[in-house]
Amino acid sequence: MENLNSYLIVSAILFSIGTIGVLTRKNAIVMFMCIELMLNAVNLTFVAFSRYLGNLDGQVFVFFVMTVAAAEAAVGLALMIAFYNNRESIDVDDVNLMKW
Amino acid sequence: MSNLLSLTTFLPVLGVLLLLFVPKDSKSVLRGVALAVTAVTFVVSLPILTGFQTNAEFQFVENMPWIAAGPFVMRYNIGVDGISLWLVILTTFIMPIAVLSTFTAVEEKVKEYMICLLLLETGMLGAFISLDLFLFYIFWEVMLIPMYFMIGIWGGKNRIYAAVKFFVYTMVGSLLMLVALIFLYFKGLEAGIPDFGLLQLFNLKLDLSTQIWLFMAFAFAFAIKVPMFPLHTWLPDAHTEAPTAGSVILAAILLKMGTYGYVRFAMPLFPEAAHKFAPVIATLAVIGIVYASLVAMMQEDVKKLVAYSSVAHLGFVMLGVFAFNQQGITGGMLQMLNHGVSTGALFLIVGFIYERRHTRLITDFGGLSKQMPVFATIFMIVTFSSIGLPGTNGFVGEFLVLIGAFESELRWWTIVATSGVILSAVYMLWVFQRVMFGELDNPKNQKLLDLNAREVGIMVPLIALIFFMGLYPKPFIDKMDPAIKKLVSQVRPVSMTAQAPAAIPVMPAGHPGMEIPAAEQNLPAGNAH
Amino acid sequence: MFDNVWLIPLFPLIGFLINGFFGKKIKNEAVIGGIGTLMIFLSFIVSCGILMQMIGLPAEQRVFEKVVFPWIHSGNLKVDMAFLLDPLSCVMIMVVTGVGTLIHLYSIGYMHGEEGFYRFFAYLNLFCMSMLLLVLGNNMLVMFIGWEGVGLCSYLLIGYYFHKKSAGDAAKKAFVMNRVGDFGFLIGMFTLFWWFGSNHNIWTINFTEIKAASHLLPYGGVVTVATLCFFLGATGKSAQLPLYTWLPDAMEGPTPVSALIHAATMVTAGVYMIGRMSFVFIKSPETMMVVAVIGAATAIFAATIGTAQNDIKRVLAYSTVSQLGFMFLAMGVGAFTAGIFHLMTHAFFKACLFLGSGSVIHSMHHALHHAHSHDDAQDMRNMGGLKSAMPITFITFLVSTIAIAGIPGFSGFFSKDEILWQAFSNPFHGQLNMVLWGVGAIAACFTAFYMFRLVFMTFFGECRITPKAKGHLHESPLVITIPLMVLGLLAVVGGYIGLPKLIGDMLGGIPNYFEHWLEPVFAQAHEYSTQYAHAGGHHSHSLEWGLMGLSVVIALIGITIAFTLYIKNTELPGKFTATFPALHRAVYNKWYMDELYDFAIVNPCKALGRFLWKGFDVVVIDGIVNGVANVVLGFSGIFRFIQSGLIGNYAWSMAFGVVVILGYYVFK
Amino acid sequence: METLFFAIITLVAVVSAILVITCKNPINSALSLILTFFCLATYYVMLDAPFMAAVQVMVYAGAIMVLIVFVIMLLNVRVDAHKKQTHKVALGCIIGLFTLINTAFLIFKSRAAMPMGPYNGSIIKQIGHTELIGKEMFTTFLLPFEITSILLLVAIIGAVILAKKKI
Repeated sequence: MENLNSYLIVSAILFSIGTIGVLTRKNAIVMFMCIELMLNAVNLTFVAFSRYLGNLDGQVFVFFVMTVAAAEAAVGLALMIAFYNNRESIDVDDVNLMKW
Repeated sequence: MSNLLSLTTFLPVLGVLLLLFVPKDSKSVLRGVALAVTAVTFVVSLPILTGFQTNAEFQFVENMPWIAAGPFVMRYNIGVDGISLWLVILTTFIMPIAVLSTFTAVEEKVKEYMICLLLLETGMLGAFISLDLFLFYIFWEVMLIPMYFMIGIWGGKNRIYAAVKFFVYTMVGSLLMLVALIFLYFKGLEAGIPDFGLLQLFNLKLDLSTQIWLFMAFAFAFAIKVPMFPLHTWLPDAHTEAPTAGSVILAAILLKMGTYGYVRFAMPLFPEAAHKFAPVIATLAVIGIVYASLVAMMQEDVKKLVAYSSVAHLGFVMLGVFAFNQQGITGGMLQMLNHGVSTGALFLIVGFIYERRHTRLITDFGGLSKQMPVFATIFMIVTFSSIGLPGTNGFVGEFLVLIGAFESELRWWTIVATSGVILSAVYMLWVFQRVMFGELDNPKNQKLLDLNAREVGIMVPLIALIFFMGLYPKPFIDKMDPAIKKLVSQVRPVSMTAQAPAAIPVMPAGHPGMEIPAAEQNLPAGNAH
Repeated sequence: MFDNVWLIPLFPLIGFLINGFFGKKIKNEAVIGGIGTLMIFLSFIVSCGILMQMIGLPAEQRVFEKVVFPWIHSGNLKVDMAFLLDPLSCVMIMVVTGVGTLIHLYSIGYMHGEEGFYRFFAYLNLFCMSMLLLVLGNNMLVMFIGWEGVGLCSYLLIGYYFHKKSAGDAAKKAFVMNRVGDFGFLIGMFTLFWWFGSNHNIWTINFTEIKAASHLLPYGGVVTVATLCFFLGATGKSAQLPLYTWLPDAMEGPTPVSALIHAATMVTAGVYMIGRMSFVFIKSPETMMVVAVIGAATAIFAATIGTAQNDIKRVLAYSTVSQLGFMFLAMGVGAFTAGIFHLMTHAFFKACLFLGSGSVIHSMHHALHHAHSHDDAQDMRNMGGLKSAMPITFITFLVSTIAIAGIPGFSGFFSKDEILWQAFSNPFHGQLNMVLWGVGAIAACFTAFYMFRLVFMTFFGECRITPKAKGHLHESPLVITIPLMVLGLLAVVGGYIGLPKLIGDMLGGIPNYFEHWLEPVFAQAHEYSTQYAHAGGHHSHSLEWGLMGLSVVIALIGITIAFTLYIKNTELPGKFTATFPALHRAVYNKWYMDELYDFAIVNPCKALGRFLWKGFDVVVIDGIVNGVANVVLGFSGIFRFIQSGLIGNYAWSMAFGVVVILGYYVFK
Repeated sequence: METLFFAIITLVAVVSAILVITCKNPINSALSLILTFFCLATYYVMLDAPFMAAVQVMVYAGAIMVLIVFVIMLLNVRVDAHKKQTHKVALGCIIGLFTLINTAFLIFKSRAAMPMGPYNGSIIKQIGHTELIGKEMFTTFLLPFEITSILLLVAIIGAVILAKKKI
């Protein structure tokens, strides 16, 4: 069995990749997927800690994260559809009405 | 009944719940329900008056746990003493009148309006009876919101500006007060006082510099509410824009919150600081009296004039309260009640003519006496009450304030303040003359109707009170006397008068009224820091 | 009887309430007027009973206090609604209720047909109540209720014809001027209360208690301050310099009001107040001097103005101011009895004069109305030769004029001469006494002149009224003439209760009843006065006779001048005004006092008020308040550009923030 | 053996994650993401959490990703036509790098004390992971669990309302 740190490092790498994706991509769906990636990276941390600390709380948290991710997916994608219907685009740079 | 106070306070909220079930369009039902609720509240509050024992203790006390969050413990701690008793009664007394006064004045959003009025009543009553600082703060803020809406929604042309000004002004002060309050709480915790209970905090001994800072924060908040010069400019705007009932409540009760705050909180909690600041506050009060009178004299809008006269009247209250002696504080308290009655009545009167003519400019009127004799009589009585003619309520309060302040160190201030007696006559009589006397030359005024039964019915209780309080103020004074005596002893730590050496009673008989033994007065002054 | 003293103010109060509430419904003038008159008459009867009882008592027991109910009790201040009966208040209630009854009766006739008849009687009753409270109060505060109450009634009655702007202005002016005086009254009261309390632990504003403790008061010092303040109150109420200008304007009210309030009763309240507190005033020589000087100055000042007025009521108003000056002169030289005596006789003859002028105006008005003429019914230039048309009015008027002019045998002579003699002989003010006497004598000469000018212009000579109206001139009804006759009689005989000792001795030892009567009231004051009065003020009888003769001569001179100018050489006054136009204009315009007040006080106050409002309130305070708001708005205007609305930017800044914060914690 | 397996899985996970953010076509990104999710499921198995792995595959790879792919196809989103902004990518990489450095430092600096709780590998295997999770979830975390159901309900309603033609 690998030690905790390896999992954490993997998690960190995935998280960073997710961050880069969110920052560099403009396609809302891709950004959304990157966020999912970040969430999953966190989930991995949770499970790893849970396993190494011998405490199941972390895994229960993962469940909640998943629920939130599911809800987010539902609402977020609905938003994108609505947005696309209005703007014919899902480029986040076109979401610019909320400015000064 | 042990929870009479809670019942009185929260009856209006029950009324709000009731109102929620009344359909929007049945306006007369809405008005009726609101009137009934306020009337019942008044009736329910009467046992508080009759059951009140004439002593210095807080009565009808209810004390139960409320919030305990981390280091903060707030309790639902309420009660009345001689000082707050009359303000509670005044509130419940004015509310039905205020509701009745808007039966025809407000036609839009009646439901929301009545809900605002009822919530306001709960807020005001709660603030008067709170014995827990935090509870007081909550009620203090609760009052603010309905009033904000009343000005902002049912107000006049410039209502948004007035409402925001009112709100922000008050908020600035109350946030400072909140900070001071929390600071005070932690000071109390250090001294072993486990909650925001006012009565325990009275015993807290603070060093002078702390007292000064805290007093300044409290005083600032209350000074805005009073309002004292130069923090008064929200008042004319708020009064002018507010609907009649709003003005009445604002003048009759809401402003009392400021002066009551001084009497109940700022002075007994920080007695030394209060003494230090007495000259400053007295100066502002006196400036307020003269300044507001002069400004009132030149107003073109009747309502604005009455608003400025409020500033002057409350200047008297502040002067009396900061005399730190029995007469002064009694006078201040009476003046608070008097101002509630007479200025409330004045705003109602302005409301009557505004409803008829939809203008408040003095120049639009003239010679109304001929067309409206009943109105003229009532207006005159209230005018003279506001001027403080002996025999009306205004005089007793003003006289006690002045004689109390004259006895204290504020002698020179009193002399200036007494000139307010002249000025008040000038501006009130001048406006009375311009509105009521002269030729009835404006054709629009020639068809004006005199007061109807409802309007007379609103004014009669107020006028009865004007004379009753003026001719026989004894019951009022008697009830508040012990509480004020206690307050005077609470705020006495610093010597008040440098003069008055050992007094030789020349007339041995019949002068039990002496309350401060001369020796005690000569405590070393101002060496607390 | 003493115990029923509270009935005295109660009756008029009942009258006020009945007429005030139901008068409009009653409508019948006879009933309304009857109720009003009856109520004050009942008070008069009670007063007579009290007077009788008091006469029956030995002098030292003539003090009685009655607490009706406790009023303001707070701390060491205890004020009761309480009444004080002593010889002084007895005199006053007799004057007030007696003259009051007559004037009420008169008003039934005079006010006949006026709109708001009930209102008039209600106010009149209210006034009587207030005045009675004023004279009966056993402490300063009850006195102050009356003091302000009469001011209120004066306001209401001056403004009775409220549709006239001048009436409204006059009413307001009267009230405000009175308020200036009240300011002084209050401060004086506070000072005494505070001084006694803090120095001797006597917390009181009760007259008898202060009197008992008055030996503690120092001479001068704080007493001067307090008494000067009180005197300010007196000048306001009694229309003395510099606060006298309201009284002439107050003639806007109906004539009975002028007679009752602005001649007989209210305006004498200041004199009464000084009498009531003589034991305090006497302790301050400075104040006494001020009182005397102001009194003398007012006497001459108002008299000069009186010589040039054409409005019959205004002449009488200035005459009142002048006579009040005499009373204050008396008070100021310590001749309290003489002052009160003059107050009483003045009440008789001046009420009679006013009512007589009312009768004239009534008749004139009637006649002019019938003739459809718009001439001023009050202007003496429109009158003349009325004596044949109105004989009763003429005779009573003439009698009173002789009384006021100071012709021996009439009441005015006794009282005025007493004042002048006291001013001359009293040893208070050293050399100043001569001046005071001189000024008083000249004022008396003026008085005789302008009063006879009034009589000559009104009743003698040829009739200047339009011939058409002349036929309608007729004597007033009985309800008007009866009070005139009673008052005229009193104006003659009223003086005999206070014969000077000199004349009394000559007539076979008739004592000065009035002086004996008031002696217990002023004994204390006289005792104090001996402590600082200059010694040696003993004057021979011959000197007194001489001065008495001199004052008669002076009066006669005044009458002669009037006779010369207005009966014999009627063109002379015109020549005179042509020769000294500036002087005449100044006197005619009341020495421009009103304009001076407007310029020096009223307008600056208005300007200041306007400046404070428009300048300070709106610009400075609201400027700061709105300025703060604008600064906040400005900053938010800059910072809102951060809100680009682009999700990318928000994500960037958030990520950047996270990295920085995390980095700080990791690498610190 | 296990280390090698871990290394291979890690390699696949990282590479597929990089593909997620680099692919021009969103569909490709989505497929890469699914691959990453599978890798994560594998990690869960290795961490003695088979139930978590199952849920990961079902919820993420199954439900959420299907939804995403469905939306991509529904909207027919084409290849990112926008010009690449290199400086932006570079900056993003720097930020990402810093995030990585930060977390790595955090990981190496911190010395987890490893207080072993009751649930070591053998107990989990003995009782069964699913049962343990179920017990925990329906006893200690019952209230949050119920609240999540409300959250999901709200999300459903919100999604339906938002996705209606007319907003």
